[in-house]
Amino acid sequence: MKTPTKETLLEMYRVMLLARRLDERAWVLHRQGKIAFHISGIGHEAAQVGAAFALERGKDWFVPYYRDLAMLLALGLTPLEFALGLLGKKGEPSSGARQMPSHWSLRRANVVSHSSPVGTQTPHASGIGLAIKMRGDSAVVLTSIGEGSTSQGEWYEGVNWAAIHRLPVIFLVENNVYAISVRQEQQMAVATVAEKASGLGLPGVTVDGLDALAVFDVVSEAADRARRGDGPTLVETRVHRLTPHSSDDDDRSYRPREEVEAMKAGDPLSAFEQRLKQSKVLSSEKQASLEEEIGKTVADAIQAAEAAPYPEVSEASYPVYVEDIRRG
Amino acid sequence: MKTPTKETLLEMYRVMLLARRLDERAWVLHRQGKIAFHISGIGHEAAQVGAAFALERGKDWFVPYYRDLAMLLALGLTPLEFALGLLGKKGEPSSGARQMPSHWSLRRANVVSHSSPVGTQTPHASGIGLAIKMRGDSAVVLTSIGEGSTSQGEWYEGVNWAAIHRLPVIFLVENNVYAISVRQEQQMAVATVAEKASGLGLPGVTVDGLDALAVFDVVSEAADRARRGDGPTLVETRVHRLTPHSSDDDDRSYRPREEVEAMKAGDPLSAFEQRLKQSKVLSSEKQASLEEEIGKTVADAIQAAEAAPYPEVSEASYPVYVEDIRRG
Amino acid sequence: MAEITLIEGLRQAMDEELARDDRVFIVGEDVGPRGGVFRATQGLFEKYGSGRIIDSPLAELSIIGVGIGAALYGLRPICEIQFADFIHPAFNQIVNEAAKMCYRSNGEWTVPMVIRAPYGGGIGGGLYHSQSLEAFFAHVPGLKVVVPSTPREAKGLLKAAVRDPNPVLVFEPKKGYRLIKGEVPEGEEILEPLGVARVSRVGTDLTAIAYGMMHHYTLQAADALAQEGISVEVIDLRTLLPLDKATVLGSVGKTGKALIIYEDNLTGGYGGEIAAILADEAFTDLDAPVRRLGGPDVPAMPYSHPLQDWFLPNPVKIAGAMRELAAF
Amino acid sequence: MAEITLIEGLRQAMDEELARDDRVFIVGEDVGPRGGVFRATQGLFEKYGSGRIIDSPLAELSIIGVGIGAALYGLRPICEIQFADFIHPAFNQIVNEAAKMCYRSNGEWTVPMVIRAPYGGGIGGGLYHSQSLEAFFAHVPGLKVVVPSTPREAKGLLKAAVRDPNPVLVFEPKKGYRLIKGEVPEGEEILEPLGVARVSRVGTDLTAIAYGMMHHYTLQAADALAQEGISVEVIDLRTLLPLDKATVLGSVGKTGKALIIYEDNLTGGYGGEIAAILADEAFTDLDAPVRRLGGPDVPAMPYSHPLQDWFLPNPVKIAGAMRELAAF
Ligand SMILES: Cc1ncc(C[n+]2csc(CCOP(=O)(O)OP(=O)(O)O)c2C)c(N)n1
Ligand SMILES: Cc1ncc(C[n+]2csc(CCOP(=O)(O)OP(=O)(O)O)c2C)c(N)n1
Ligand SMILES: [Mg+2]
Ligand SMILES: [Mg+2]
Repeated sequence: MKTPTKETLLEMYRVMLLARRLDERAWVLHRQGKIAFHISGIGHEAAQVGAAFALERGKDWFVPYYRDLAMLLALGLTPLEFALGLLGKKGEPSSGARQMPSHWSLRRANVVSHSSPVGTQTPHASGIGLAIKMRGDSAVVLTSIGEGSTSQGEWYEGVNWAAIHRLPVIFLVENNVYAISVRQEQQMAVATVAEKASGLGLPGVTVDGLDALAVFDVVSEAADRARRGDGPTLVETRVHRLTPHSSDDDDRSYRPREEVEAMKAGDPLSAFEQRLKQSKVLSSEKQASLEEEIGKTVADAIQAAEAAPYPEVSEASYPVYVEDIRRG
Repeated sequence: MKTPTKETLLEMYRVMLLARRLDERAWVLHRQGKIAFHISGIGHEAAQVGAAFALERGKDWFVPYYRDLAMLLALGLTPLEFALGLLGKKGEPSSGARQMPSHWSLRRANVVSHSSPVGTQTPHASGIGLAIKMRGDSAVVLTSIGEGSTSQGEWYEGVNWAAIHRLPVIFLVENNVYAISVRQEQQMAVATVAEKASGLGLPGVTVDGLDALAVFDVVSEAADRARRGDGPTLVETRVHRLTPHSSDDDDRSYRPREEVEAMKAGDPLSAFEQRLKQSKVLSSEKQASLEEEIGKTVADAIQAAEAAPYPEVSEASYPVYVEDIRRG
Repeated sequence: MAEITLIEGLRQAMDEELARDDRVFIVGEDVGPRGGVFRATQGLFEKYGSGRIIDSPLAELSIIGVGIGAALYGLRPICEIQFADFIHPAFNQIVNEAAKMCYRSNGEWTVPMVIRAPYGGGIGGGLYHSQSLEAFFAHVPGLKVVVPSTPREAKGLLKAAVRDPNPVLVFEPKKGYRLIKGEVPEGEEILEPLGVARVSRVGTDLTAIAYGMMHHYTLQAADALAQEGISVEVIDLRTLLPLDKATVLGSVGKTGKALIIYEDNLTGGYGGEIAAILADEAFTDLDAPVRRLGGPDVPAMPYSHPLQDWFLPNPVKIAGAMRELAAF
Repeated sequence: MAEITLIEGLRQAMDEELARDDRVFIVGEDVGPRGGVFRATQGLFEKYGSGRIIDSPLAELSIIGVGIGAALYGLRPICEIQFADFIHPAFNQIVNEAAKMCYRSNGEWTVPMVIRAPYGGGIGGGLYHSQSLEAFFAHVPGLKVVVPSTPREAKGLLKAAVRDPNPVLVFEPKKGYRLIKGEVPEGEEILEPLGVARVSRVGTDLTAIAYGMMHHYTLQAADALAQEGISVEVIDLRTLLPLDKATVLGSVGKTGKALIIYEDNLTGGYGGEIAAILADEAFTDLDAPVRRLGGPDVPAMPYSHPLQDWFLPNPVKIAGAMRELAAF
């Protein structure tokens, strides 16, 4: 069972901090009327970074969902690339600005394109797992989803495939208890999403998603199991959605402010920061310099993206078919 | 906990025997080239009759599937009505001969029309359960399905609704281990369908579906739970499909003859007959007279159906909309 | 007379029907305390309670499937699909179940239900929050398909849909939710008949046929052409299935020229059926080719706004097509 | 040259492609030891093993969703949907996922997959084993839709579909599986290009456009009319999306009259798009109304054979429509 080195711990922290600052900046841009839409990962960063670092980045495959900014940054998405997506600018790597922001795809990092309809990605991950098994490769595939979306038949059918064929898939559930305004109790009659695994015949684990290292351990174990040929694992991370669902949402109508304030007390970023400081991995100086460096990175990325052109209108007509693909 | 009277036991046996003889006759008609299609319930009769008799026929609701001939007979479908369906003749009550045989519907007995796509009926049952609860009625609804069809997202989503809202629904699974040629191990990674209940948050029970009284007891209990307002139950009955999937199937390509022969040893009809004889509920004389009476009933029904006209071609054009409904 | 928005017309329709008939209830994602993501059900949860305004699990097929079950029992569900783009998981329940129930049961079982789905582009929704899907469903006998374009029609058509005994799919032009305002008399009951188109502008040189947002753009284009001395008759179809053929044929019989405008992909779009009807039944009246102005044949509307603008028909593009046709 | 059936052409195509490319595999219900319910994959399980001929769970959306995932990884799945009537649960995966993947990822991710679906009536299948669904999918940019009508085309088009880098949906006229026989050269490689229609009978008085079984009936009707001195040109479309417009326009430009024959419901059927194209682009060539002969607008094909016969176009009905059009 591997444990992250000091360097890895610092890198995990850096990615979480970068994700947080980029995300906060996106909210500001929205308030300024510079972007039309943002969907936030604030509160989910520890789960995403813990999971990503537990896998072999560059080799393993990922089928994420819209909250996974921190995961994508861990996989190599650059701040500029994210910013281009926010603004719908040319060169945005996931879709050439065809999709809404945070609809991820990054071929160079084995990150598969996902759509908006929730749950559709789950069978894709099982299909990738089936292909890995058929080819005798040693990669694993991780797919993430919110707890509400596990109500979809697509999720059930996708997980069932992996369980039957013991495919190398990790089903990561980021459970923030809300699906927009609908609470978990209205989505399922079980107390934890992990319990759903027992009905599908695969191991299910619930882990504190505010604790990056706890998630790192559980996902490392799931990856080992998958590589051993022992099949898939359902990993439920309990996280907090510290923002409204998206920039289109106003959550005051359905959740009390006190609840949100209480959650903020358990902010996964500061928790990880405290922990690294206590274990002397992170000094206050280092932390300050990281903040500064990241502040600059974010500012530069936004500036460059604002300066970037929109796609030419001519780009909109392709590629409908593979025959129409144009590079560059 | 109610126990069936002597009369009820005899009636259960009569319905099982009637179902068996009608079913056998349908296979003969197919061999004779008189009908184009038959799908059989032979081996499932005990589960269906045990379940139907455990409910309040006339008051409770049913959303069955194509193997449920014995259940439908228990609910009041007449042999002639079944025969008219087999031959696609006018007056067939489930669809006016629009649907294939064994696509049940019997409004007068609260039996809802189902289609061929498997799994579609499950959410309907939950919707009926929701309506019963909204209206404060005391009926329960039972829906049946094969084990293979529980792989459908429609089944999962439908059961999930009933579990969340604690609806008065009984999900009866007739598990014969095959979905046409595909065995249970290729459908699910759990050993019993009942285990799926644990992932959905409702009670799940597995019962010997070859034992009508065992099924009667389990379904009675489930009905009590539903009427008490304590929600749905998943009841898995282990049954045998003693025939090919349908008259279009030849099961020799995928299951050994020995397996089928072994199953026939455990024929639920003879098992029930033995039991009633041992408990002196059924005498050999009574059994013989029942056989004779039913033999005649079946012969008359087929004869009448063969003599019956086809629907007029003019009937085919309606009712597309409620406005087009014509009575008689 | 109060001036209200299109979405307020919808909200009033639901409020009035909920008050009129206690069998009417609303089910969908976030329709409860959140009042719907577009606020179409704002205030109804507070007024009618959780028993009649039901936040569903995040699972479209079960929203429809459960609605069908409730309708079979005799209730009058109004099912909200949050965006039309997410109706696909329910395709089986709508097309194979709701639409075919009346016919397949020879009128014994019917499905009085309404499905509401916000559709259409121009809101920065990208591929999965901009779709127009009417062509799929206007091809399904047994369904009725309605597209209101004004607040009065939104209110009157939705109220009529709730009272209609058949499954009615209401596609709501979401770009017009707050953009389109109009006078709606208070106090009196507003009911608009299904299946009746409306000549919204009288003209002599050509007939322009549209619905939803495109109807408003078409009126603007017609105004522009009036300046040039070209007189355009505009038809707002209002109901796509069943189509009001008489109004369409009557107008084209008068003008001899027809342009059909829709924002869905051109190929296989709903306008094709109208053009086909004209090519057959109005052939001798036609003085010019039947023209269609639709969206381009790319998979869906791209996000980046220059690309979105490229996709969408607008008054300028429509005026251009009218000019060309008038000059033929 | 051996004379083979249409389904044998399909079987040979899969056998050859499985042998040629080890990335090709087959997944579907009962495709393994059972060899498919129509025996299209007969013998392939024995030859290629359970690793490449995979019996899926009874869950269509996951057959397609898992296929998509495998295709994203680089494999070449051939997904069998047992009857086209059961493709609806996979509508979301086909329309929102497979068809949009290339465009939405700006060509970074592609889905080289084949979906085979037996379609059409005349086999006593009733509402849910007789459907024609091409209109739904020929409206979806990003998909290719193929309908072979002869053994040679079945083989050549399916082999080309397997090699095509896009998602290709092959609707197989199941009534013709064993009915339609034809010479197919052995030894040489049979490949038929996608997107190319075929003039199967040269004529001068009118153009009849069809595909699948209707193409054969149309040829029979054309023979009958030849006796009466009416010369009909017949086009077998073979690929519905993309449509070979040049061949259609060329023929109608010559004859001046067009009849389109399809067995799907008339309203919103695929023939409407062809009529619309002719009404625009061939307007000046047309000497008569563009006529369509389709199935009636009832939800689906009824079972009882007089009702089924009423639904289906046949050589007599087609000849009647040709006569009427020729006389215009
Ligand atoms: C099929 C489908 N239905 C509805 C939506 C609209 N929608 C977007 S996100 C969301 C809630 C998702 O909740 P959850 O799965 O818990 O993920 P979270 O956003 O909480 O991370 C909904 C209803 C959608 N995108 N897709
Ligand atoms: C959605 C759908 N897919 C495929 C079929 C074809 N089909 C009919 S019955 C059947 C097997 C059903 O097996 P199971 O659910 O175990 O029920 P059983 O027939 O064994 O009682 C299949 C695949 C169908 N009817 N519907
Ligand atoms: Mg959530
Ligand atoms: Mg079975």
